[in-house]
Amino acid sequence: MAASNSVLGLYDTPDAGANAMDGLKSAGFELGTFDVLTGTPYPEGAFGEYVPQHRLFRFPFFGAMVGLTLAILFTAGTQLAYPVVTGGKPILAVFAMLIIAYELTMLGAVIATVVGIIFESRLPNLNLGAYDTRITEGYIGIVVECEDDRLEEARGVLQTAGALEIKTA
Amino acid sequence: MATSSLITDAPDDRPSNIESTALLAGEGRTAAGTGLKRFMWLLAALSVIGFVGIVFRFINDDGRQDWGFYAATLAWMLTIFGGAPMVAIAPALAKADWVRPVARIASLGAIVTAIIALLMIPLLFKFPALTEFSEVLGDDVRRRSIWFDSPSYAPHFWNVLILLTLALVGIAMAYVMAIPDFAAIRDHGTGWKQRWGKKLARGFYGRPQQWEWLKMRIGITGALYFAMLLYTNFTFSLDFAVSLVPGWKDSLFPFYHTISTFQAGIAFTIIGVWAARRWGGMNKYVGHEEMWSLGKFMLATTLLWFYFFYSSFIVFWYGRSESDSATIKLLVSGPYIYLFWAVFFLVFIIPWWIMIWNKVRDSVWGPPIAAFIILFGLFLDRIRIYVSSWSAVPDDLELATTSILQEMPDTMWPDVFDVFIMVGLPALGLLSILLVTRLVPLVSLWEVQQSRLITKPVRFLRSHVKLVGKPD
Amino acid sequence: MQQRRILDEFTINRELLRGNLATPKWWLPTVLGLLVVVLFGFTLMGIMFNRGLGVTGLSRPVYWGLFITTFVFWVGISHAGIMISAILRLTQAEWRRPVTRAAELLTVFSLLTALFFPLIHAGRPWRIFYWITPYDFARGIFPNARSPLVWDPFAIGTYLTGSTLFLYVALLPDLGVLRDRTTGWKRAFYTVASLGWRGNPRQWRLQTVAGILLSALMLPIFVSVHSIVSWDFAVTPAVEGWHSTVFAPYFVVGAVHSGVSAVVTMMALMRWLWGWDNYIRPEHFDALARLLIVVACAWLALTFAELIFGVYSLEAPERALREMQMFEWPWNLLFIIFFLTGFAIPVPLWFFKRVRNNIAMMFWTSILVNIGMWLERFLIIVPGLSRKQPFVFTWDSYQVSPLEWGLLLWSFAWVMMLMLLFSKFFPLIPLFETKESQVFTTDVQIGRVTMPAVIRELD
Amino acid sequence: MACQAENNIPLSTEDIYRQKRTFAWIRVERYWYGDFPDVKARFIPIMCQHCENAPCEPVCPVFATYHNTEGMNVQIYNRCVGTRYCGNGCPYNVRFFNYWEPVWPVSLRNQLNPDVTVRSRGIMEKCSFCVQRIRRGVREAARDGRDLQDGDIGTACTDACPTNALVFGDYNDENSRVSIMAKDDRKYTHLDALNTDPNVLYLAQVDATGGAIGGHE
Repeated sequence: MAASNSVLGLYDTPDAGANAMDGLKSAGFELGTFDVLTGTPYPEGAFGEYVPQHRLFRFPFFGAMVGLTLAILFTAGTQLAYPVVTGGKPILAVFAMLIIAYELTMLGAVIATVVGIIFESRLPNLNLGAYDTRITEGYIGIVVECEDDRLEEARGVLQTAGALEIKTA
Repeated sequence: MATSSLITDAPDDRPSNIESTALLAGEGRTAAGTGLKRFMWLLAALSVIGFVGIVFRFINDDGRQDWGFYAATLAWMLTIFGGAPMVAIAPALAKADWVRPVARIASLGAIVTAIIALLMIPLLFKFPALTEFSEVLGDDVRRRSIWFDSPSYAPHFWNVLILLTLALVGIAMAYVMAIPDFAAIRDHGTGWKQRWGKKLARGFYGRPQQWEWLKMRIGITGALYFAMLLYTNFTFSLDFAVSLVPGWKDSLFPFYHTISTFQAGIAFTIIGVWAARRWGGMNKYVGHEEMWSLGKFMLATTLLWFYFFYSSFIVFWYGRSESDSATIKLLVSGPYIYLFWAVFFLVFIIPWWIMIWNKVRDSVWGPPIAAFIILFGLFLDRIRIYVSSWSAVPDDLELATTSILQEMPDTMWPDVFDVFIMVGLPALGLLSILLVTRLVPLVSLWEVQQSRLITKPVRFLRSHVKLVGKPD
Repeated sequence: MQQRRILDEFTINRELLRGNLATPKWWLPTVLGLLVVVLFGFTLMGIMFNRGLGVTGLSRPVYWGLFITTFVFWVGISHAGIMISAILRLTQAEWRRPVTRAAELLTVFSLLTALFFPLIHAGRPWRIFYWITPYDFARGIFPNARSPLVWDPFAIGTYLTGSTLFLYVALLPDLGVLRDRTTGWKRAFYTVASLGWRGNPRQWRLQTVAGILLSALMLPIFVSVHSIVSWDFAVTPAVEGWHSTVFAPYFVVGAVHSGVSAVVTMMALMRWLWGWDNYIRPEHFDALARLLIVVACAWLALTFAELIFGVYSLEAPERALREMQMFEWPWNLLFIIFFLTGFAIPVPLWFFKRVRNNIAMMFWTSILVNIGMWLERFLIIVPGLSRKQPFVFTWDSYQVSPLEWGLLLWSFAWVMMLMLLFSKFFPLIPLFETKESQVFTTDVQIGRVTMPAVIRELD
Repeated sequence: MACQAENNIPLSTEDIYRQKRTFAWIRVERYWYGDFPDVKARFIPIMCQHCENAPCEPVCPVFATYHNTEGMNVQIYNRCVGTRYCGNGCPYNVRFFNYWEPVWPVSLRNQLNPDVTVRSRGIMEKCSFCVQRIRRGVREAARDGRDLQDGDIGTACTDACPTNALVFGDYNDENSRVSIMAKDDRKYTHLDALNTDPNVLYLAQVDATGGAIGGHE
């Protein structure tokens, strides 16, 4: 969610980062407009950041349904379309079909989940906005998105929290 | 950067050691006394009825098939109470912290195993010898069993022995796990409890080497119990079910049996936790976390039940040789078809549908419901297996020695004595556990206190987390 | 267990990206050497397709031989990946972290290899589409959904797709790191590949949830795959040794046995080749060995059940089969080797802490296990076929031809080559997991003792 | 051998034999009964049993072998992809795989039966009850406008057999020779424990000593 006008402050310790977050909160930036970029997953809310909700768990169910339908079409459908007797087994050999149905259901669920993950983490989005490569080296980046008029204010807050560097994009 | 620099202390609202000691070791637990007493008298009455049932079973029985329900009941009890102690061990191997409080409830199941072993003895009078056919077909003709050329008393004698060993190991484990609590009772209890605590604590004063000794013993007995349980299930299921049916050749069955043992054990523990909260006043010690973790395991075993069942079923259904078809007909599609569907829904479909929901697993009421359903379903499952195989009495001996089940037995229905037995024996088991819990605290005191020691709520920067120590 | 190193992210990047940002000097020669073997293998395949399956040692009634054995073997190996990363993720085992990606990789690549064998086994790969694609190429017929050989493609296809996606999702953050460390076309490539990863809480949160959810989804698949492979054999009552209900769990547990051993082999190699001593530590081998002990014992129990039920039925053909399998030359030799290498030698060794923590020992024992497990599959498939039913007239045996051995060799070279190629472009040890463990583990002071502690989020 | 000639079966030359890949759509198995001195040689001809519940059929991924309306187990060569699973499934070992491209010496080229496909390599084949003869019989019957009678159709083996030890016919026809024979209580089928329900029946031989002896049973 890197908007065109975002400002990034770079900090070398998590503490400083957390302080900056506090500063932004007290400066009246509403949650969700500022975000913390880290090279490591930290415990949830470690920076007192806004923890977004996600609907990931819906995706697998949807995918499973699709997969199951496909499976039933393939197994039951084709078997009925070409009723060829083999080895005195029933044309609709349910217990054999179950296996294929199961596999396709799981496949659908997995694919849907992965799509869900990518969608829910708002990817792909190649425009990084304000970013610094040192973030993946352990530095903490605090990025604020706001209207241009508050840009200066945000910059000030980040500065006072002891940012090593401040970037705008 | 070092994480420790980011961690700050946080308020701790868990019960203090003094508090827990007072509740668990002291008189606190008998608060819910009278109701419990009444319940136990009821159980006692039921057990008496059970024995009446056994006696009458002996008086009027015509042949092996009448003992199917007795065998099924024993198998069911073994499934539950034999499996429960596994819960105390298995996650301990994975160093899971949550298991500590429930370990006691689980390990108590072992006590009943001894009773099962004794209850087996009347059954053995009806159990056919390996040389069942010898009079007719000559001495070299033996019933198919895993005791190939061993003496004819092999299954009778050795199965009781195996069960007794299992009970012994289990009780030893439960006892070792309880020693520190006995010490606590000795120091904080009163009256008869205090005397017993003194006897059983065996001079345990919590010296480091005593703790070392304790850990080692727990490890050894635990591993032994696991091995014994596998072995017991193997022989028990083969001798009292598979080998009684000529055509039944199912190498997966012992493991199917074992899996439902784990399933039942977990279910039993969950119910135990629920009861401890409901009547034992243990709300502070056991709750969401235990339910949640146990629930996950129960879901896993539920899926495994279906996996194991289907694995053998598809092989029979597809292979469809004569013995395969006969086996399917006897156990699934034949005289017990309705029972089978009941089992299928009670053991798999319904619990599965209940337990996949994270919210339900995280609640204190969801898992117990599923657990009750599963236990009942497994009871029907044992009936399906044992009653059918005990009713498959060969009439044509020539063919009985070959690998084909000749004619389908009819559906067996329990008569009143069977009902007595089916109600009485489990009641006896439950009663024995409750009697023990008069003395032994339902929740393992020292484990609770240790877990309080090595885990503590802390703050990581701005977030609230839990710090869990990993002792070797 | 006090082997944890305190490392900052900078060092972690530098050390773990050794293979990617710079090229070790042994890398190119090794890859080229493997390439030669691989090309040789493809030539052999060419010869076989050209002249017909006669060039193999297969006969009547032994219609399935080394190819199917190797297929089962590689599918087995592939079970390591999900086993490790899924189960250990769900149980939140801290020591999983450096292992996961290598394991998942092994899954993907060994599956890719396994896929080859049924195809070349059929002898005319250009006709295979009729088999594995659910579409009738105007030949008036669909594949037969009743055939276990149609279940296989579905199972393996699902497993392959699933584990590849799993691998990719877990790769995203590291691709982000690589993007920030590289320049030019590489940077462009990683930028696209990482889908613009920034590392904000939302993305990290989903990364974690994804790990757990995908694991939960992959586990049932993982179990089903090898079960279905085993049913190829178990559902045919005509072959005495095959028609056994225990096969599904037996194969799965066996697969985990061989797969986890393969992971051990691979971790040892990684530690030696890239010098990742800070990340792949003896404690990891120790933990894997403990896991292996449990798996191996379960596997032994299932083997025991399979054998005892072989004799249980006391029927002549089954007896003859078992006799051949265990007591007739050369099968008795194979059987002894199988038992020694598969269980009797490694497992007792693993009981010693010194062995568990000795990487060289673990390396060799894990290789032993895989020799044993390959032989296990061979001993299940071939004797069963050569001692089929009471028609002793058609009992016959099977000589593996050099060409088949060549293709077996090819499969190993192929997997290793794919691995090395991957290691050039992507990190073999997940960077972010390593960093995460740096954040989430610490020491806690209790009285006078300090013990390692992990941070758990409250749910 | 009549069968070989009729069905263009590849020659089982010496080195084919050494490779254990001989073709014999119908084979005569020999067994020794009794102990010395009164040893008796018994034999049974074994061809595809055309099972009702054929284990070879359901395992084929591409329907290359299936059950036709006449109750015969037929093999469709151009569907076969060569998984050889059916060969494993068959308990009678009467399915044969073309490991090589079949070759015939020039002298035999003209002998090949034009009614029968020559199977290329990589294909499973087996006794087809001389399906081409059956078709021809049906055609001729239709041409002469008469119903098909018992004995009109004979497979190569039945026609060649001098002692009529092998009989071919239609079970649906109540009073065909096979139906009558099938009622004989000497009738047995092979490996019936596998429940394959073959369409090839055997009559146990009753020898001088009076004991009925059949195949391996």
